[in-house]
Amino acid sequence: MKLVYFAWIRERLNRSGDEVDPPAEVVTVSDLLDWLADGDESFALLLEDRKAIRAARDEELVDHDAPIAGAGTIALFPPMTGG
Amino acid sequence: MKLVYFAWIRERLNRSGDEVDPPAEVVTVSDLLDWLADGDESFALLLEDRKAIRAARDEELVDHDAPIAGAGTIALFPPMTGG
Amino acid sequence: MPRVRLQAEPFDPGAETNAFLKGREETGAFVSFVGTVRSTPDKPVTSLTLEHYPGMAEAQITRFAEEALERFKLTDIAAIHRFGTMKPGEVIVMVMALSPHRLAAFDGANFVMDWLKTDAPFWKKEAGPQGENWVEAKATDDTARDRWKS
Amino acid sequence: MPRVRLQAEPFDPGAETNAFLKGREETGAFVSFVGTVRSTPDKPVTSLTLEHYPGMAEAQITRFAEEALERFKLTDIAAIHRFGTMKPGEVIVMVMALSPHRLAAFDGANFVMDWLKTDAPFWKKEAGPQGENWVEAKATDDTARDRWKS
Repeated sequence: MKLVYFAWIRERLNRSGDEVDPPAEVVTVSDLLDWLADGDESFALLLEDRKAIRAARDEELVDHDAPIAGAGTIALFPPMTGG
Repeated sequence: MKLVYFAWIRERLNRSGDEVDPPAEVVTVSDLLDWLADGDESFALLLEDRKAIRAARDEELVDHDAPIAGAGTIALFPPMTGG
Repeated sequence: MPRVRLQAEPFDPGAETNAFLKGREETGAFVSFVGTVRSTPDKPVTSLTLEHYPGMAEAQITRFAEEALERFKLTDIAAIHRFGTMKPGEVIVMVMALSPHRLAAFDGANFVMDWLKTDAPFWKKEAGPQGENWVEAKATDDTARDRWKS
Repeated sequence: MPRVRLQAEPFDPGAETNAFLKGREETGAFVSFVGTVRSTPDKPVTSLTLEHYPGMAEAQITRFAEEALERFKLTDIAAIHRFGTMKPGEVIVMVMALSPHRLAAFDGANFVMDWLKTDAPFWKKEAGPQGENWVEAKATDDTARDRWKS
């Protein structure tokens, strides 16, 4: 599964994405965030304020309780500020 | 006192205005319409549907119960359709 | 001060847009409305003639523009209205509002258009295959205006 | 079909207005919104950089434009959004809506802007005398969007 990061999430992680293979018990976006924080100190700091994190699954906005099974790409980013 | 007419009021009267000197008992726009209808057949026909007549006193929209004393110009016209 | 222009000559809405936007680094939101002469297969129009009350027409639009400026705290507002005879597709009216805030810019342009439709002394006469007729005022335009009365 | 364009290059809102209005004899009401980079004495900005999620950004704006088209029975709608770095006064975004009815045209442009602000994957970074910072999302933008949920 591909992860992509934008804005200050990308900047703080100092990379624009990762290739990951989470175990079967990682079911939702929320589980994925827990799993990423467990494995990476910088993620742990970044994800302290979960409300500040938005997610898209294959380019569709999803809530944190959305399933990730079968997703090609999960994008993580702060609230959007276009227009 | 000057009267000016617009749109189909001007067309049906076949003139763009009149100079009139209504008597003292003609107090309001409504009185003025009555007085005009009394003195002129074409006005009488035109003013049958009073709701279709709008008035401006010296370039300010006014209701039919507005006084006309001291007015320089009274304009009579149908509902406006600008824009 | 709102800029209000009445003219018989056609004008270019793109050029007006760019002129209005020039040198506006301090505000971020621009809304424009453009109204054009309409002709459809159902209701073909060959030309539209706008009669107006000179002086009062400009005064009324200026009043609505000033009210919008104050009510919505706009940075600027402008309105251009044609009179005389025009063809389908030609621009009749253009209103432009500028504000630091997007909703205020939308409301400002909307407000001026709603008032202008019902309370500015213009009258439209359409010419088409069936002859000429004066356009009737629409009750929906009064309703649109009345939502700003409060 | 809505026309949605994402680009790094500047564009001319006047030219876009005229191109969009060309050959529209059958509809009478056009509304455009233009958003520009803002810099004020209180909060000076030397440049603004827009990061976006390629593909998804275009897909989201297209979705909002299609929803507006259907919901407000628009004749047409178009949106242009820049990404990359731009200077104060430059245009970031433009939305244009066309309809036979004035209120529908206003609502269409307004609707697309409200959704675009909160739900299209763009992020603004400002640069000024104090350095760089990511622009924070505003709760008022969520409120503006939520009035269309019904």
